[in-house]
Amino acid sequence: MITAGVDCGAKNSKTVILQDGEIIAKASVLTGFDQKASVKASLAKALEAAGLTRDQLDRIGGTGSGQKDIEDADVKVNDIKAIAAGAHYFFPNCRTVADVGAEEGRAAKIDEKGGVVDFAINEKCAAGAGAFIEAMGRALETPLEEMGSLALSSDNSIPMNAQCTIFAESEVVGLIHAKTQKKDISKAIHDAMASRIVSMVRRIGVNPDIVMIGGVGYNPGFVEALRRELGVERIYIPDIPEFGSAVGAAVVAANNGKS
Amino acid sequence: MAKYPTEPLKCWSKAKELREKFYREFSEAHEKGGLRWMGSAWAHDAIPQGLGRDVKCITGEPYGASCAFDRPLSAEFLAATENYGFARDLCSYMRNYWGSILVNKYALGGEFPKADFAFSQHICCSHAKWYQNACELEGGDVPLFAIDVGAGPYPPFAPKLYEHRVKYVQEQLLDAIDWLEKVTNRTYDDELFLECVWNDVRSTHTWAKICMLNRAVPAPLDEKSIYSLYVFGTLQKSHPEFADFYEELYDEVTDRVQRGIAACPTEQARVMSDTQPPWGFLRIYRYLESWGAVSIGSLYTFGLEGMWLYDDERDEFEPRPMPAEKPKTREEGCMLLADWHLSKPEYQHFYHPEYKTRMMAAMAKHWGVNGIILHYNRGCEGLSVGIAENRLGLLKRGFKVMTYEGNMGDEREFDEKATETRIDIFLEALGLQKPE
Amino acid sequence: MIEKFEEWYRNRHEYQTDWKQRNPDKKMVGFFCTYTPEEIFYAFDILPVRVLGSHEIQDVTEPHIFAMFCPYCRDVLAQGLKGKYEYLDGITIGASCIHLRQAYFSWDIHRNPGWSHYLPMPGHVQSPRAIPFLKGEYELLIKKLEEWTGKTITDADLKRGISIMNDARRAMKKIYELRKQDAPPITGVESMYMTCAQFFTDAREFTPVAERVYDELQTRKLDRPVGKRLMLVGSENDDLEFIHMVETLAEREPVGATIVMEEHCTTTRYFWDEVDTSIEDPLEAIAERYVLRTPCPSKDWPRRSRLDRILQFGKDWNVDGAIVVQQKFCDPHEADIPFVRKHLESNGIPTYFLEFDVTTAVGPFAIRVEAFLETLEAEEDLF
Amino acid sequence: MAEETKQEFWRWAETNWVNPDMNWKDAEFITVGIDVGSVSSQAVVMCDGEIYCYGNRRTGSDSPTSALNALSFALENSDLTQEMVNYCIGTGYGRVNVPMADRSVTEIACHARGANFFYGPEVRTVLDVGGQDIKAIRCDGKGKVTNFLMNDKCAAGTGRGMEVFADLLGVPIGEVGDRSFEIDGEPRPVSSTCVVYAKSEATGMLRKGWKTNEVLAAYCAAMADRIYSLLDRVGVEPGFAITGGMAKNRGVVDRLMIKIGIEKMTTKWDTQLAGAAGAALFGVALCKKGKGRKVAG
Ligand SMILES: Nc1ncnc2c1ncn2[C@@H]1O[C@H](COP(=O)(O)OP(=O)(O)O)[C@@H](O)[C@H]1O
Ligand SMILES: Nc1ncnc2c1ncn2[C@@H]1O[C@H](COP(=O)(O)OP(=O)(O)O)[C@@H](O)[C@H]1O
Ligand code: SF4
Ligand code: SF4
Ligand code: SF4
Repeated sequence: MITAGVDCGAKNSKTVILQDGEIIAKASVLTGFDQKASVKASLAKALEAAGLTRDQLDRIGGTGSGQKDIEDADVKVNDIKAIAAGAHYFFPNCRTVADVGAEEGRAAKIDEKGGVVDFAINEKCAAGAGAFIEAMGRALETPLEEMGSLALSSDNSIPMNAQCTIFAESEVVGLIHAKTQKKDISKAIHDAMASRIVSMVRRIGVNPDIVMIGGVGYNPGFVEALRRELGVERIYIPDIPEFGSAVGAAVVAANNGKS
Repeated sequence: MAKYPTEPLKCWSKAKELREKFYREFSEAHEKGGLRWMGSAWAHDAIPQGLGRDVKCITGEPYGASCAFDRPLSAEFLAATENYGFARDLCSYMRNYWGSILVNKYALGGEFPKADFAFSQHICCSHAKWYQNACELEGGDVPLFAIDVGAGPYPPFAPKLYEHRVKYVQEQLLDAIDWLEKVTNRTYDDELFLECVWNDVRSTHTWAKICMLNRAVPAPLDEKSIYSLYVFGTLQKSHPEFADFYEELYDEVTDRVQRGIAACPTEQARVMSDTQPPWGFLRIYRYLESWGAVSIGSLYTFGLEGMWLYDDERDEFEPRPMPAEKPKTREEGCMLLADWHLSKPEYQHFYHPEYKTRMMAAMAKHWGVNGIILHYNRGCEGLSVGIAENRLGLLKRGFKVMTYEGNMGDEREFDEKATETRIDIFLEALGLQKPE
Repeated sequence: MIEKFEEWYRNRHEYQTDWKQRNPDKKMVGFFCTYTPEEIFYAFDILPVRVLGSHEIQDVTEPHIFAMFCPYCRDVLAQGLKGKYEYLDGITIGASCIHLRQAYFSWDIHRNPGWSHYLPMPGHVQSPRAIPFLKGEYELLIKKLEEWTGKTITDADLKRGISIMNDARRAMKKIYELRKQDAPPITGVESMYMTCAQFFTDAREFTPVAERVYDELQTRKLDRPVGKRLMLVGSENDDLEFIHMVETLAEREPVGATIVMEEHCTTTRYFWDEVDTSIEDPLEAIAERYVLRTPCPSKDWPRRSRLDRILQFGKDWNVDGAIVVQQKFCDPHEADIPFVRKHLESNGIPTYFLEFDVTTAVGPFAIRVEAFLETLEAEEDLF
Repeated sequence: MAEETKQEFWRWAETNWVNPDMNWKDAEFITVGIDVGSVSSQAVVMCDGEIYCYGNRRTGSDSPTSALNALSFALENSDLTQEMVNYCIGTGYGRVNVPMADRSVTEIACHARGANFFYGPEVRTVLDVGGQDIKAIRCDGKGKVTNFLMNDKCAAGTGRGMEVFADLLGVPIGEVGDRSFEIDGEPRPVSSTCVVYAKSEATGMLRKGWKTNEVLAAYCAAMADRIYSLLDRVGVEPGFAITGGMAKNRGVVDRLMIKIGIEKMTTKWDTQLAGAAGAALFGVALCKKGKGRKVAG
C-alpha cells in the first residue's frame, strides 16, 4: 500500500509518501499565491524523490488550510484529524499533540488509536504562531534560525506585555533601547508565545506524553519554553516536525479515511 | 436519506401573528390610552399587568435578539453605544437596546417607543443597570423599579428554601406594586394580577411539558424552531393568549410524537446546546442537520421560561408541578411568583456552575443526547458564567463536548467558517459522515 | 515605619504562613470580594484575608474562565491554581460581580481547602428589604462557622469583630485625610501599599502600625514635586506598577503627578464606611454597613448613588483630574463609566479613561497619562 | 511559486530640505523639534517660528542614533551647526532618548500644535496615523489639546500594517493610494485589518484571482473603517486635518473622507513633519519666555 499525504499550509506545502507505514519520500515547497500549483509541485517533487509516478499511489490524503486546492486528493482529512494521526504515527503513546505552524496553532487530545477526543484552535489574533517569532526576529535583526538558540542562552525572564505582534515588535524595540541583551529579549519572545500555546493546550488538558509538530518544532528556544510552561519532562518531536500533518494525511489515506 | 416523516408545525403562522401583534401593541399602546413599560424578559411581568389590560411591555432580551437578526441595523445600534462611551464587551442585547434609543429607531419599524416606566429583575450584573441606563438615555424621567432575585439557590441545591430568601423577593414584589400605583396614578387591580400570576405559572409549566415531549426519537421539535416558540415566555409569561397558545402547542407536539413526526427527517445523532445562539447565524443549526445531527434543545431554551425541578436522587429533570390551588390574595400571589421563579433552572448556575452541570447531565441523559455544544457567548456574561466549568464537569461525566466562541448579538465576534470547521471535526468524532 | 506596608505587601505569603505558625489553633479564610463581612470572621477569631492577583501573565486559567471575563478574576484564580494559597483553611465570597464569582467557583471545585461558603449579598441595596435579608444570610453563615469551628459566638464577640475592623478603617481614613494637603506626606503608591496590606494582615497587627505611620507623617516632607493631583476611579485596581509609573513621570518628563485619592474597591469603596456602633443588634449593624457602603456599580440602582460620593472626594481632595480605570471586560463599571465621566466633567474635573489588563503596558500608558497631564497644564509656557 | 520578495516595497522616500530664501544668521531664536517615531524620525529646524530646514528618515533600532541621523540629515545642506540651537524638544515614541533635547513633549501635543501651524488656527480635529498608533485629537484655536483617543493593544489599521501589506503585494508604498483607485467597482473591505491576518487574507484573495489593485482597495477601505471608528468616538469637529505618514496614502484618506463627509484641510508641508514642527514651535515659545540656551555669536 502506497499513499501520499499533502499538507497545504499557510507558508509551506508539504508532501510525504508512505509505503506500508514507511516514509519513503518527502518534499516541501513555499505555498505561493497559486496554491494549486505549489501543491502539485510538492507532490511532483516527492514522487520524483521516491522514483514513483502518480498512478503508483493507491490514495492521496489532503489536509491543511489550503486543503480545498489539493485537487489530486482522494481523501479529505481535516486538520485536527491529520495532526492526531501524524503524532500517533511518530509516537504511538502520544495523547496530546500541539501543532504550531506559521499562522495557526492547534492542539488535539487523542486516544490510543490516534482518534481525536478533543481539540482547540488558537483563534482571532495571530500573535500565537510561527509568524510571531519571524516578525520578532526581524525586529531583533536576527535570522529566524538563530532566534531559538539565542533564547536558550538566556536565563533571565522578562515579561512581555503586548499581545499584538506589532506592539510586541515595538516592545522589543523598546527593550533594545533599554539596552536589554538580545538573548534575554529573544527568550521573552519565546516565553510569551509559548504561554499562549500553553493556554490553548490546557483548554483540552495536558498529558505527560505530549507531542509537538509543525515547523516551529525546529525552534529549540520555543520547544524549551513550551516544556517549561507545561511543566513536563520532555516534549516529543519528530525529526521532521513540519511534515507531521502530511504524514497524518497519508496515514488516514492508507486507512481509507479512518484514523 | 430521509428516515423519518416530517411536516411543518400547524401553529407556526399563529405564532408569527402573536409575535407581531405583541410588538405592534407596544408601539401603539399610547394611541389606545394605555401604558408602556420596558424590562427584562426574566421580570415578574404579572406585576405591572395588574395595572390594567391596556398596559403593554417590551422585554429587552428578545428585542435585542430581533435587532441582531438585522445585521446592518444592529451594527448601527452597536456603533452608537460605543460612541456614547460604552464598552464593546457589555451584554450585546443591552447594547442593541441602548443603540435603538440613541439612534431612535425601533427594530420593528418607526421611532423607538419610549416607555412610561421600567420594571425589571436583577441577577446578572447587568439587568438593573440595563434599564437604569435606558431610563437615563430616554431622558432621565423614566422611573425604574427592579427586583433583586439573587437570593440564593433553590432546593435541591440548597438544603431548603429559607424563609428570609423568599420573603426578600416577595416583599420587593409587594413594594413594586405600591410603587407602580404611585408612578402611574392608577389603582391596582388585584383580581387581574392574580389572573396574570396564574397565566405565568400556566405558560411556564406548559412550556416545560412541551420540552419533555422532545425526549421522543425522532425529536418532534428542533432547536431552531424552539427558538421561535420559547420566545413567548420571554415576551410576557403572564399573557393569557400566550399561555393558551402553549397549551395548543402542547397538544400538537403530543400528536407529532404519537405519529412519529420528526423535526429533522434525517435525525441520526442528537445534540444539545447552551446559552443564546448567535442570532444572526441560526443557519448553523441547519448545517448540523445537513450532517444528520439535530439539536433537541438546551437548558437555556428549556429552563429560562420553563419551570422545572431537578431531583438529586433520581438524577431526573421534570416540569415543576403547578400549585394545588390558585393564590387568593396579593400577598399569596407575590409569594407564589417569588417562589416559582426562584426555582428557575437558569438562575441556579449563578450560585455555582456545578448545579448547572448536574441539570445538563440529567438533560443529556434523559433526552438521549450524543454530544453537547457549548456556545462561549461573549455577548452574555450572565448565562456564560461558569460555562468553562460546565464543560469540564460534563467531560468528567463522560459526555462529548464541543465549544465555540461567538456572540448572540454582535456579529463581529462570530466566525462562521471557523465554527463550521469545529462542527465538522466534532460531528466526525460523533461518527457522522460529512454530507457530499 | 511606612515601609512596613510595602514589606508586608511584597511578602504577603510569608506573612500569612508566619501568622499561621504564630496562631496554630486559629483558622484563616480567603475572601474574594469586599462584600465579605470580615467582622463576623474576626468574631470567630478567624483571620479573613483578601485574595489578590499577582499581575503576572499566566496560562493556567484558560480551561476554567473563558475569554470575556475580567483579567482580575483570572489573575486571582491563577493564584489558587498555582497553589500560592495552600495555607488557607477556607474560602468565601460575599456575592459581588459574577466575574469574581467565577474565580471563587473554580477555586471551590479544584482547590477547595476543606471549607467554603457562598454568601448571597443583596443587589437591591436601596431597598428596605435588603438588611433583613442579609441578616438572615449572616445567621446561616454563623451557623455554618459554628459547626466548623465548634465555637459559638455572642454579641460581645461580634462587637469585638466590629471594633477590630472599625479601628483599621479609622486608622486608614486618618491617613487619607493627610493626602488633602498641598504636598501630601504620602504618595499614592505608599497609600496603596497600606490599603492592600490591610487586606491580608491581622487588623490587630495592622492598626497599631497604621497609627504609628500617621504620627510619623505629621512631620514627613517628601522631596518630590507633587505635580498634578489625580484621583483614580473605577474597577478593582491594585496595579502598583501603573501608579508608580504615574508618580515617577516627573523624573523623566517635564510633567508629573501624584495620586491623592481613589474611588475603587481596592481602597475607599472597601474601607471607607464604618459599622454604626449605636445600633443595638450587632448583626443588624454589620448588615447595615454592607448594605449602605458605597456600592459596587452592579448594586448601585435604581439611583446611581456613587456619583455624588466620587465628586465629593474629588472636591475635598482638590484633584486636578481623574483617571477612570476599567479592568478589561469589567461589566459592572462599564455600565457606569460614561455617566461617571459626564458627572465629573460637568463639575469641572477633567477625566481620562484607561482600560487595564493583568499587566500594564507601561509604555503606551505613560504617553497617554503624560498627554492627559499636558492638557491639565495651566502654565501656558508652551504657547 | 512566489519567492520571498527581495525588494523592500514599504520603503517610502527619505527627504530633506533647506529653505533657500532664509538665512539662519538673521534669526533671533533657532529651535529644533525632533520626532522619533516608531517608523520614521524627523528633525525640523525653525528660525523664529518659520521652518528653515528639515530631515525625514526611517527610525533605526535605537532612538539616540535615529534622532542624530534625522538632525544631521536636516542640516546636511546647511552651514548651521547644532551649537547654534537655542532650544531643542524631543517628541514621539523615542522622545526621552533624544540626546540633544532640552525637554520632551508628547507627540499628541506636538501634532496638535504642528497641525495648527500647517493648517491654520481653524483646526479643531487632528488625526495622526503613524507607524503603530492612531491618534484622534481635539484641540483649540491655539493648537492646545482638549481631548484625545489612541488605539491600544491592537495595531490593526496602522502604517506599519500598510507597510507589511505593500511589501506582500510588491507595491511601492507611495503608489498604494493611487493604485487602489485604479479599479472598477469598490470591493468589500477585508474582514480583518490585523497586520498578520490581513496578510493571509490578501494571499487568499489573490489566490481567488483578485487583482492586486482590488486587494489594495479592499485593505485601504478596511483601514479607513478602522480609523473612522476611533475618530467617531472623539467626534469630528470641522477644521479636520490629518498628520503623520498615512496622510500621504490617499487610498485610505480619500475613503475615510467619504465616511466623515466633510472637507479635509490641506497643507503644502510634508504631513510627516507635523510632530517635529509642533515641537520646534514649543521651543520658540519657551525661548520667547527666556528659557532658551544662550549660544555663542
Ligand atoms: N529552522 C527553523 N527554525 C525556527 N523556526 C522555523 C524553522 N523552520 C520553520 N520554522 C517555523 O515554522 C513555521 C512554518 O511551519 P509550517 O508548519 O510549515 O507552517 P504551515 O504549515 O502553516 O505552512 C515558520 O513560521 C517558522 O516560524
Ligand atoms: N510616501 C508615502 N506614501 C504612503 N504612505 C506613506 C508614505 N510615507 C509614509 N507612509 C506611511 O506612514 C507610515 C509612517 O508614518 P509616521 O507618521 O512616520 O509614523 P511614526 O511617526 O509613528 O514613525 C508608514 O508606515 C507608511 O505606512
Ligand atoms: S494586529 Fe496585532 S493584536 Fe491585532 S489582531 Fe493582529 S496580531 Fe492581533
Ligand atoms: S448579560 Fe445575559 S443575563 Fe445579563 S442581562 Fe445580558 S442577556 Fe441577560
Ligand atoms: S474588576 Fe470589575 S469585573 Fe472584575 S471583579 Fe472587579 S468589579 Fe468584577
